[in-house]
Amino acid sequence: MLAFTIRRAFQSLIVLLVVGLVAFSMFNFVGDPVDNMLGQERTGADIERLRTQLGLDQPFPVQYYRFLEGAVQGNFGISYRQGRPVSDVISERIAATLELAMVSAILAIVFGVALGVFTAIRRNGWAANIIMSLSLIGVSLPTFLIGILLIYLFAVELGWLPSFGRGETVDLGWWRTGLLTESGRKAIILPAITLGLYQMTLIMRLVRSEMLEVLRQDYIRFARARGLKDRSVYFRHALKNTLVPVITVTGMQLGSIIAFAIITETVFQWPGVGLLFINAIRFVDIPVMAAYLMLISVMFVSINLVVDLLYFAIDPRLRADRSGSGK
Amino acid sequence: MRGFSFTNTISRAWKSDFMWSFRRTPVAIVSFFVAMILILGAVFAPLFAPYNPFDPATLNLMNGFSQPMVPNQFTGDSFWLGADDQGRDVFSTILYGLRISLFVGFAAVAFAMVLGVTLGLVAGYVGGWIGALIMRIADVQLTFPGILVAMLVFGIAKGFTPIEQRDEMAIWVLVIAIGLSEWVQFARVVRGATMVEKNKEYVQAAHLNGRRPISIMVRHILPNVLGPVLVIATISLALAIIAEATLSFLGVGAPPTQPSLGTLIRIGQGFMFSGEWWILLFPAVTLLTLALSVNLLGDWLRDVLNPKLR
Amino acid sequence: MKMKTMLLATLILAGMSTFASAQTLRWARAGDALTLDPHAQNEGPTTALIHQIMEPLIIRDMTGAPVPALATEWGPSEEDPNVWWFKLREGVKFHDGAEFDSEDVVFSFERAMTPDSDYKELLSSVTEVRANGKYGFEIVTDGPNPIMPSNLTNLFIMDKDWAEANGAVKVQDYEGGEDTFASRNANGTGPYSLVSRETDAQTVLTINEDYWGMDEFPMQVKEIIYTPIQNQATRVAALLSGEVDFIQDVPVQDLARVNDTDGLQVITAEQNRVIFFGMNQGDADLTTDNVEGANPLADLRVRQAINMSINREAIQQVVMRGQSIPAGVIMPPFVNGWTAELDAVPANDIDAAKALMSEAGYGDGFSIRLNCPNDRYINDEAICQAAVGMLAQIGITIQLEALPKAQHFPLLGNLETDFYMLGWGVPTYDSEYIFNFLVHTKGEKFGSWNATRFSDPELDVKIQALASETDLEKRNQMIAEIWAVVQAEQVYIPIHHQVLNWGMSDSVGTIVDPEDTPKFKYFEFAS
Amino acid sequence: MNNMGEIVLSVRDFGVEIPTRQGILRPVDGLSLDIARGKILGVVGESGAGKSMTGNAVIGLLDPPAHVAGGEIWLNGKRIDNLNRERMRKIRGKEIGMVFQDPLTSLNPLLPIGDQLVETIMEHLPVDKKQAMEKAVAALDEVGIPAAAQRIGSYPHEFSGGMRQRVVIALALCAEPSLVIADEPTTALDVSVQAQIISLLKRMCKERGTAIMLITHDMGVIAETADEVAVMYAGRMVELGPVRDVLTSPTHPYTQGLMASTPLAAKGNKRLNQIEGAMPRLDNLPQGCAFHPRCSIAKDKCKINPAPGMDLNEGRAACWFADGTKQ
Repeated sequence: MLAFTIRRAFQSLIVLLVVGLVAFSMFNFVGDPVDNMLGQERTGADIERLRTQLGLDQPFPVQYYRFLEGAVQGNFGISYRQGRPVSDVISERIAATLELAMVSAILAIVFGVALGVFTAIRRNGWAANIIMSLSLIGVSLPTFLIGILLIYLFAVELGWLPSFGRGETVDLGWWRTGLLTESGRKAIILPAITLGLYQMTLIMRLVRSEMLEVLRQDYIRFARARGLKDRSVYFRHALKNTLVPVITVTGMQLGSIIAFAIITETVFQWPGVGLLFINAIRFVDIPVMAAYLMLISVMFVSINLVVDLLYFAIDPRLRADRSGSGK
Repeated sequence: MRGFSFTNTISRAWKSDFMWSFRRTPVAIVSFFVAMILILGAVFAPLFAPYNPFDPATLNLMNGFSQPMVPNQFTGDSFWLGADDQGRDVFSTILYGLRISLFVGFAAVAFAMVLGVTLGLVAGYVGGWIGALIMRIADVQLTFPGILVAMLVFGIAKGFTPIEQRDEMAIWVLVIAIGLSEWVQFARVVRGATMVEKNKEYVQAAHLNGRRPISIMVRHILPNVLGPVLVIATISLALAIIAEATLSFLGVGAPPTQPSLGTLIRIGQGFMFSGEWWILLFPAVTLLTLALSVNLLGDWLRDVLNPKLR
Repeated sequence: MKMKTMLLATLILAGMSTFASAQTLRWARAGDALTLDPHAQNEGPTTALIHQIMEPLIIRDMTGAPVPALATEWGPSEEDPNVWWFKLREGVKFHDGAEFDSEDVVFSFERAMTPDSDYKELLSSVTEVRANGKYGFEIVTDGPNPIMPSNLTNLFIMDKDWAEANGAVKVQDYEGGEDTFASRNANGTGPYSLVSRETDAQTVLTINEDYWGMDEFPMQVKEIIYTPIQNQATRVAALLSGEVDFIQDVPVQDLARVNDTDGLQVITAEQNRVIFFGMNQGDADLTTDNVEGANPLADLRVRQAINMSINREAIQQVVMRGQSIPAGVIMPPFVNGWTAELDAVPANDIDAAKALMSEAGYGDGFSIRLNCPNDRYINDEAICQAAVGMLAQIGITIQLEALPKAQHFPLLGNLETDFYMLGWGVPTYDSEYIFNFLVHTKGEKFGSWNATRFSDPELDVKIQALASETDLEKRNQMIAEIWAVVQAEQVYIPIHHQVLNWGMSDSVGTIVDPEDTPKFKYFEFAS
Repeated sequence: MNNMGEIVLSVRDFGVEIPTRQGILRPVDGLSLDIARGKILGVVGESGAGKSMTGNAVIGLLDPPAHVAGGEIWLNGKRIDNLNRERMRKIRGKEIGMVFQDPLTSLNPLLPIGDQLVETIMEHLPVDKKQAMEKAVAALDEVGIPAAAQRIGSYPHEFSGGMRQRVVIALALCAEPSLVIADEPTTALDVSVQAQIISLLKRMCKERGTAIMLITHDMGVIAETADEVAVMYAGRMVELGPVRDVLTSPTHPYTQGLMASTPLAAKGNKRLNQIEGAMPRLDNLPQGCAFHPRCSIAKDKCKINPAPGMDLNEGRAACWFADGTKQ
């Protein structure tokens, strides 16, 4: 298991380097930061001077090397837009995104699994059919539109929930949370639904099909033949076996949640790293973009690693193999 | 004789389990016909559309924001579904926009399918370090969300395309970007099926008969994976259409002079509070209908073909 | 329906009552200030926020008229025409309690003249700044500069000791690798002081009880909560649902809805910004057109035909929903040099335009790329789209490339576009500013935003002479002559003057600032 | 009790239907049988003959759309074919145990075997967790798992195939049911292990007086184990009788063919015969007696009239010409 972890970590490192390279090469094409940084009254000489200052006159591999060099030391440079260290800017924002992602993920997982189990058990019932059809509407509309419709309905027409922002936040020192205040909790509802709806649908459909598959297995028949209660058959026996593939996909969906947060954060003016990234693109804030993409990659890679380790926790058969040849 | 055998084939197909299930499933029938109507409407848009919204010379800005079925107060023109902010007929724009959305969707799925099936076959049949490498790349791809892949591809392609070709490029970049984020599904299923089929006697026999691996893969293995591939393709099509819309919202989609459904929705959402509901509603309903019918078809296909999809 | 309105009304009433008691103004606009360093960025949202916290010597009030701020009197020196003198306000304190005097002014000016400052161009003629006693200040220029005070209305004064204590002597630049204190903290003399700030999320200001103008201005807003909301729909939703009290940048299509909503109002005013197209008329051949070996835009008749083909009224009515003023010159009406004749809207005459095209040898038309920003001006992309249709009618096929401003503006700077949209505001309220940047031949110091390749050496001489011409009448004459050439040569295709729209709760009383810079000390609340 | 022993299971004129697009199939039709306390009834037949369907029907685990169509099932004097779901569930495991063919898939791979035993015991017996655990260890001990107390926390994959089947048997018997349905309990096992499992079943049955319905296609197993045997063909029982009688002097032509094709040790010197043709598919049953196309003694009557029903008290076989008694 240790060898496995090390190998995965090494692979992850290569992934990170490649992602970094691709991401960095993209920045050459999103525009020129200099124009944004200088005002309407800039001269040609100003532009040249600033370009040299930022190292933008260097060839792209040199720029990338310099970025990596800094990144290794935890220095992602200074945001062109905010004039502050990128690490500060990101650490200030990351809590908002993670909080949103977590609430949406929990929504998606709880409702996704529950509805998936329900629709699998009541396979041909009318309620299950309605849920299945409705769930398709969730994946048949773009996220941004769902967000705007929710705002229109719940913020403008009904006035129940706020349309933007995080509400009041409480600073816990290292974490600025909105979950401790009522306005913060209210503010997270719409964005979390918007962000989680798609993932919820995916998880639900996956759980359903896996569950149907598992329910056909001998050990489920045997469990029934032993006279176990339905609840025990479904949740103790079937669900647990459903979870292995579900965890894989859910792990990947968590990555998507963070990526799709870009859209949700834009619609709801949620002050997280996704919004930061969109602003960075708009202002060609290269250090912020690079750091964001690296951060996201690190997150994806760690999620993957955690998912792999979760297998070990859930499936005893894998645990038994740990001393053997492994994968 | 030929004609007879042809009708015979048809009637046999009609009586097959597949068609039987189709005829027994109203949802599948309705979805199929709705999807067909939309696809045909898009393909023959120039025949059905009263206007050509992509020809700027025919536009009259004063028609902007015409209400559905109400003659415009300046020009007297009347539009079934109203006109958008540029005076384009919404109905025509939807048909033409469907064209772009469907083209992007189909092309992206085709690209993903070719790439995924090929790599899946190779990974499954050849195996070894090549197979391992392909699957590793697939893992990496899976961890990286499609939307970011698309943005990266878009950014890079922009740098490499000459400025004159950027409009045409935008569409192809969408195709490649969306295709790149979907191929893994195909590759995984095909690889799994290939590894199973590879060891079956008839494939071994063909191998011993000296058939080349490529011909074995194409003639023997490929037909066995068509079912699952078809299901994934259907679901991917719906995903691709939605992805296109989302990318257009982020401003990396189809150009506004040649709007896709996604671009239309992006434009329309700006008029949600102002009362020009038709600019948003009709394209959104069209997109919903299209994606929903394709998804429902995919669901039904999955039930019928019952491939064990992961 | 009735239910809905009632609900909405109750909601807004509830929102109003809370805000009236707290006298808090919740303010939203599309973009956030880029920094709090007063000299790092000369850009709309940035100066708008800093204006609440810091003050210049001279400020424009909400009508745009220059009025005393930290200077109480000023004028050109009678002994030396190259010197402007200022008498500073006495008894003013910074938010941290430090006293304001000429030392701070000298420090701030010198700071604003360093290479990293974004204000150095406005002070390019300044050779020396000096204190004249504790409350006197003088600016020495390299020649007589009649419009110097107009350049100072956004030039904020910092506390020298505070800057020195906090390592903020240098203007924020992007090199060092260290955070600058001044970009996140501010110590000014202004009516409001900074409570907290999270970029792009929320900035909170509270009233400065020691403000020198407590009795002079209404000062009814006690607290300001400023939230940038980028997404148009979300921003409008926030106002409609009563979550904010005041928004700038109301999308034109939503004005009616906001105005019709109980408890909300929209006020509008002409903005100091004109929108226009530029054309590459200098190069022998173009790269983005389909004409080989010639530049159709170099032909005056083609430029005139384009000018005639643009239906400015239609753009105003449909694209802008009436929220624009069709323009005939690339100069806002506030600007010295503007006349109604210059700004007369060109006739929209397709037949005449077609005739001109034939005459120029382009009867069959040609195709060309039009570059447009899509996130800079009001409905910028839609205007360009409308122009595509209009130009199609005289045979010009446009490939429209609408890009975010970060990609659009470099095209102008690098001369990579032949046909482009640009908008221009004139903070000095004088034509010279326009000529310097847009008409003068593109070079190191002048013409940096002139991507038309238009170059007239004679005119350049005249433009440069404006800076030191002290005879105002003669100077105005020269301005008129330059405009005559610009108009005759059809250097630009003016479209319209932008109109500013502020949406707000009924209880807020203000007028619209023509520079889109609300100064909350002037705001009043209806009781 | 009377000398025949009390009847545990009694099935009368029982049928199962499956509606399909080709019409209604009857995989089990007109079945009647009895099993007495402590007795083993073997049910034999080719695959598809309806053996497993019968077992599933008795324990109430038919997979939809298959459903009971007519007839009665009595267990210990109570009619059970018309019970509701919940009451049927309480009978499963408690009064009827079941052993499936494949021990590899019958056990939930993600739960320790102890947990699976405990949940079954606690479901049916009024014991607390500790007592259930003791009972579980005892059950494992009884089926011959060495060091049962230590292995109670092991996962299924940590046992060999034969050991797993012992666990399965322990599970089936742990609530002391009066009837066990063993559906091909040895088919998936190594030949060397088969005998052990069979003798285990037999021993448990004798000790507790449990009745067993032993479903198999293996005549050898029947010969060794069963007291009585029922032969099924195309959903119908064709012959029923004491094992010795049926094996030595089968009366139904199908049974005769079956015997002739089975290498029973007792008849080792005989040449093996085959029955020509194959069992018809359920959707394509011939008119008359289902066996007539393959029957060597079939007459015209057999092609028109279905075979006669079996009178449990009189004849053994469902054939117009069996023993010449029913001309």
